[in-house]
Amino acid sequence: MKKLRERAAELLSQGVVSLVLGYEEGTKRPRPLFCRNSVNAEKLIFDSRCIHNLAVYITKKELVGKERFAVTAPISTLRSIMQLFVENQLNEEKLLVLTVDLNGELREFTTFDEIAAYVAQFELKRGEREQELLSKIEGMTREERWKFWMEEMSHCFKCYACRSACPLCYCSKCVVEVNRPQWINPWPAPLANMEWHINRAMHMVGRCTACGACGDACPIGIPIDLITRKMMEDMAPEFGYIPGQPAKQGNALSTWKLDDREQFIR
Amino acid sequence: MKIGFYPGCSLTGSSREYNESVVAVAKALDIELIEINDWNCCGATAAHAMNEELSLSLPARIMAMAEKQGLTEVVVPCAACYNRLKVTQHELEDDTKRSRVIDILKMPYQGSSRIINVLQLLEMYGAENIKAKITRPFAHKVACYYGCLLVRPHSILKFDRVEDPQSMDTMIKMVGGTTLDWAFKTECCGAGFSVSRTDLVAKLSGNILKDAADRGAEALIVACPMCQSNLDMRRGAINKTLETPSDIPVIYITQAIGLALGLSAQELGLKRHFVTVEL
Amino acid sequence: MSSNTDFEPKIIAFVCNWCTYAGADLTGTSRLKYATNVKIVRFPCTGRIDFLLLLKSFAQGADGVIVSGCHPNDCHYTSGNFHARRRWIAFRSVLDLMGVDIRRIQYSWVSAAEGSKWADLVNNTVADIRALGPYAEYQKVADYLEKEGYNEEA
Amino acid sequence: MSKIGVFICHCGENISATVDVERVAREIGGMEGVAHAIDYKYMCSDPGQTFIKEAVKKYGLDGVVVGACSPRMHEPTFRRACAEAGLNPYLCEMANLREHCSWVHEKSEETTEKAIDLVKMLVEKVKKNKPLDSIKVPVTKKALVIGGGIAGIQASLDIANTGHKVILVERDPSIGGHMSQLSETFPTLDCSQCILTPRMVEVAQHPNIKLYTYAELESLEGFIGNFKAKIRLKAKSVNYSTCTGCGACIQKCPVKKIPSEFNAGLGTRTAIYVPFPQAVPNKPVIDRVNCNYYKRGACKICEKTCQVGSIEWDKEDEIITEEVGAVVLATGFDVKGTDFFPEYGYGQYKDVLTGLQFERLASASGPTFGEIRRPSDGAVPKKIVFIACAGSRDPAKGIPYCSKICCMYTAKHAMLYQHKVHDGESTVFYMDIRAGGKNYEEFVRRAIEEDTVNYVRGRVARVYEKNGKLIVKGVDTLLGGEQVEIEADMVVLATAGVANCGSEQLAQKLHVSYDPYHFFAEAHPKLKPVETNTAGIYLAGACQAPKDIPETVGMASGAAVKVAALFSNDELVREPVVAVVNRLAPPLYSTCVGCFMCETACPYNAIEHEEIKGRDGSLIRNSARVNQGLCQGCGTCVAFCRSKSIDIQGYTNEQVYAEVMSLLND
Repeated sequence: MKKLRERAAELLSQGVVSLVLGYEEGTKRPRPLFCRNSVNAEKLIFDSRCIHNLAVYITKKELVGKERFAVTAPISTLRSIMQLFVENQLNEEKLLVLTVDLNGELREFTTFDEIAAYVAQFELKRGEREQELLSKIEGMTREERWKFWMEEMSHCFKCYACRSACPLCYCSKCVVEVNRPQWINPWPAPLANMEWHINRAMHMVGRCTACGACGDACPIGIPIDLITRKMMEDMAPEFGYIPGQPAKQGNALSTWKLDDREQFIR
Repeated sequence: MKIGFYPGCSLTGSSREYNESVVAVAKALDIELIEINDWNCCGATAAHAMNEELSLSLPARIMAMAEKQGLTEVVVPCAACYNRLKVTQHELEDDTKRSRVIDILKMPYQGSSRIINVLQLLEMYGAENIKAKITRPFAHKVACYYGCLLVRPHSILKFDRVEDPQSMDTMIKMVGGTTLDWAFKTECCGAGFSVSRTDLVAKLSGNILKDAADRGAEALIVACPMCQSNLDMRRGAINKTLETPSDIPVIYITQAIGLALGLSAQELGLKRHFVTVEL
Repeated sequence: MSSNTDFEPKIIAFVCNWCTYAGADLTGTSRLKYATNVKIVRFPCTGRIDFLLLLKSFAQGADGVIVSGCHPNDCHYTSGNFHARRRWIAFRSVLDLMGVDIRRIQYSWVSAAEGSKWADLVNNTVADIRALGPYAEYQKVADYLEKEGYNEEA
Repeated sequence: MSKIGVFICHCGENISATVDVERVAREIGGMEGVAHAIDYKYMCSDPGQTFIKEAVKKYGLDGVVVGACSPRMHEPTFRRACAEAGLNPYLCEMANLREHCSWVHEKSEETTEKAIDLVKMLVEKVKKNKPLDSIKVPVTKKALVIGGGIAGIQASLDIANTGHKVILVERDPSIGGHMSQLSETFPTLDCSQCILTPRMVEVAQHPNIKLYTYAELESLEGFIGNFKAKIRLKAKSVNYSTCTGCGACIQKCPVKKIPSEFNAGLGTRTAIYVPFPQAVPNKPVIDRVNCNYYKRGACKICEKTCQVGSIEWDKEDEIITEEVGAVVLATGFDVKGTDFFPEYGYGQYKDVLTGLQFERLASASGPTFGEIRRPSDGAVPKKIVFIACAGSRDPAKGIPYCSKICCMYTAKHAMLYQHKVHDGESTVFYMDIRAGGKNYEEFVRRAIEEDTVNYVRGRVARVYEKNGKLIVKGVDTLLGGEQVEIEADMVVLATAGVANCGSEQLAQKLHVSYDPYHFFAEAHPKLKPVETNTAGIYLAGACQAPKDIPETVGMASGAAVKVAALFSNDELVREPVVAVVNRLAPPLYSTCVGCFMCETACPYNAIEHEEIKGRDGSLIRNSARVNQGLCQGCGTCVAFCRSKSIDIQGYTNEQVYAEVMSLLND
């Protein structure tokens, strides 16, 4: 952590970057810190409590393309950054990625390939919470699943925090804001909620890296992160990619293989 | 090497020598045959033409019994039984038929056992062994006669070539024999009329024997009790239809292999034939 | 299930212009008969078929959906059907996870030469959906508040 | 509010017999936005079209829906009518009331209701239609003909004679195809070579035709008027610009036992060879698979023999690119070999031949110089059996169709045999005799009556060899099902005509459809027999289905006319069904965020990157843009776009959404 602060101060004072995006202590848990001078760099922290996915900020038009900046990224954020590279959203020249590895060493990355090589060491596994809930859902009948989600969705009041928290929801106009035609009604209602979440899952197929930010952001605790996570797990073997290892081979949904499964097609 | 074994009724009656030779050869090749417990008739006689449910339930019970015994592979030497079991297995891939039959049997049936004929058994588990154990090469020129039940219908059995099968020929060549390239390998011997129209049997079987004789066969090799009994037991009647009476013996493929392995005529049941076997 | 004898399912077919639409044309030219329950919406290619349209169909009261296009390798646009196939794999998976009844979406390949296959597909799907009954589960959700919203919009 | 005109067609009685068309028109007339709705006996007729034109003017219609047949049939007709009345043609849509409704349902309330729904659906769509302008693309006035058989030859000559350039690509070392292998041709018995070779020479000498033999199509990109063809010129190993075609190398080549393809395997050829004496071009190629030098690294006898030094050992395949505006597929057919028939001996009997092999035996240029002799021992067969429908019309063999030419050539074969072997006896086993065609039936009667060919109606169950004879066991179904057994010296199987090998792969390269038997599919079985579903690609000859020479030649000329018609304009007007990425006013510029999923999804590489820049030249964002020349309008990109920033004209999100909604909102 000391090394991180020193390096951040150095980067800022030397003018290598104009901003270091990191974490500082918050009231209950660490919160994002937009650090623009070396004095502030003293506030930077980096530990296992830093789960807020800062990748969500790096596609904002206020940042992208304007200045060179650094972002401190735990492994889940690194995955998001990789996916953003795959989707042509980042500029390698304007981005510096910092992380602290398992030995407490500071690591710096500037390219997709460097991040990929580092991330490849980490397997993406289910945590206890995910394991418990997903095995519960997997054990349900279809009708039970429908009831379960309808019950969960009935609490959703369409605050779109899930969308705001997700680093991959960077569209300038979301489909719910498209009104010719109005595919999905933007207000909360059972159908509109269901459609929104199915739509979100479909938009995330082959893209989601299971950072869990959407689930964390949900103010009423709907486990929506499990939907995209489960899709990632199920589709990876189907389409031949490694979960949590975005690769520059084109999006899973917009590519295809001759022998894709089709026994459900009559 | 253990393998399930369904003898069927022919092998315990009119074709005891087939049974004897299958068992003797299997023993010589270190294949342990495990007979299916409490097996029943396969329904090859009248059932398959008269009553569909019965025709499927009889073989299904045999296979269900085999599954119960944990037999993943079952050898069925009689071509008629082999045909019935294979066809039933195919028919019962249909869900409605399968559940109907399970309902009748009151026992589980998966259709998971693999049904093989004697030629497949020898091919898969005996070939190397046979080569190593030949003591007396079967140096004879013979005509391999497959009949109809072993290869037809091809879409279901998926065994060998339908018009000009080769598996028995390969086997005979392996034990030192030469085989005829002849035209009657799968022609009908008349077994369907075995009881009702013996005159037709004599004529049809006569055609087969004549072609084999014309081409200089020393023996006919078969793998079906029906073919064997028609060509052997009815030789008297057959010879009346032929210009030159024939004394060509008709032996089972297992007997031919057994001879090459040095088994005695007694062990192979060669004394039981009507036409004297001197090979 | 016995209560479903009077039930006439509403089914929408999303088909590509080159294979299935033409195949359905051939069904007509061959005068093969099929159930009236299915109405065809024409798309240039299965690749064009947006998954949201399938969702909207159920929301608006469809009991079943047919999605059909060219057989693999036969796509007029080379690979639209391959893209569609992948999208359907993912879509089925999402729906199944959410508990949506995926038996109500029948995918198929019907070529321009398969007029009789189209008739069979329609008849079989109508029979299947009739056996499943109306998709009340989804429509109940759709009706809640949504009607109000829709009226306001209109 | 929209002012839409709706026109319901009776199609004679085709629609009105099961659909209450008056009720459809009445109910649709009451729909919001519908200004005018009528029904009429034949909308596609002249008066029918006039109704539409007049209504457009009278009511100031801003949309038209015609409820009639399939849009695949008459959409162009009605759009043209609208255009003539001054309405943008893309504001006209068709509801398919015939193929998708009246023809597939019985007369009932439900049928009429379905018809109403179908029309409603299109009315709702039309409300969202936008006027579109056709896209004009330039046409490259050069044609590519694939296959140098009689179909390709005829098509090439016909196109070339209209003054346009033609590139003719042939897989084999010579053009000529199957026709060059034939002995005489039915029904006139004139020699095939005599009528074909002059045309082959004409192709070679035509100033407008560029001939590539020993070449294959590698890939085809682009679209009608603007194809880019990559052609693989296989290494001939002989320099054609210096080779004189003297043939000395062929004489000296030590590898002499290669079965000759031209003689259908009955004769042999050398490793350096010209397929047949009249070949065009009449210069050899080296078959590298069989050549001693390529196999073992030593020999080179041909090089020593060649006085002009034309042998090129290190020559490699060359790939050239040609820009063409149209393609004619004329890749022909193939016949099943005798090995396809277990019941006739799996091809193991030397004297069981295919019809094509018999052609070579009967041909004066064949391995026996036209004498009918048995391949096994060279004897003249005294008894010969012809088996028609060998494989054809046999669903169990996977060939349920009729191969069409066999009845005629079998009669010809039997006739030729009788002419050559006077004491010979010939029998034809047939299922039916199909002799439809000018002078065809007379020809078959002549075989039966004048040349005393014995026609037996029945199938042959088995052929086997015994004592040097072929025993043919069949049945005569006309004489009470009598079994027939013939001891023949030779058996000729009229084996089924099948799609040429590689046709499936070729179809996939060209994006044309093919039928279950891998014959290329025509765009319409009756009215568009030479077009494919892919614009700019046409069919000629037996690659579409087995057919005889006159029919092939007719079809080839038909395809040539289609090409000539295409080339008669400098520009081609294309449907504006293409994708568009939205562009908006600043500061948004476009809702496209440039994830470029559409780029990987597009089969035509039509998605381009565009940098949207501000007034100061700074980059605002990367967005996708569609190249309208390349876009073919599949719309796959549209369904992938998460922010709905890309849409396809003619099938926009608004249009299809309105259609689906209309079907369900009661």
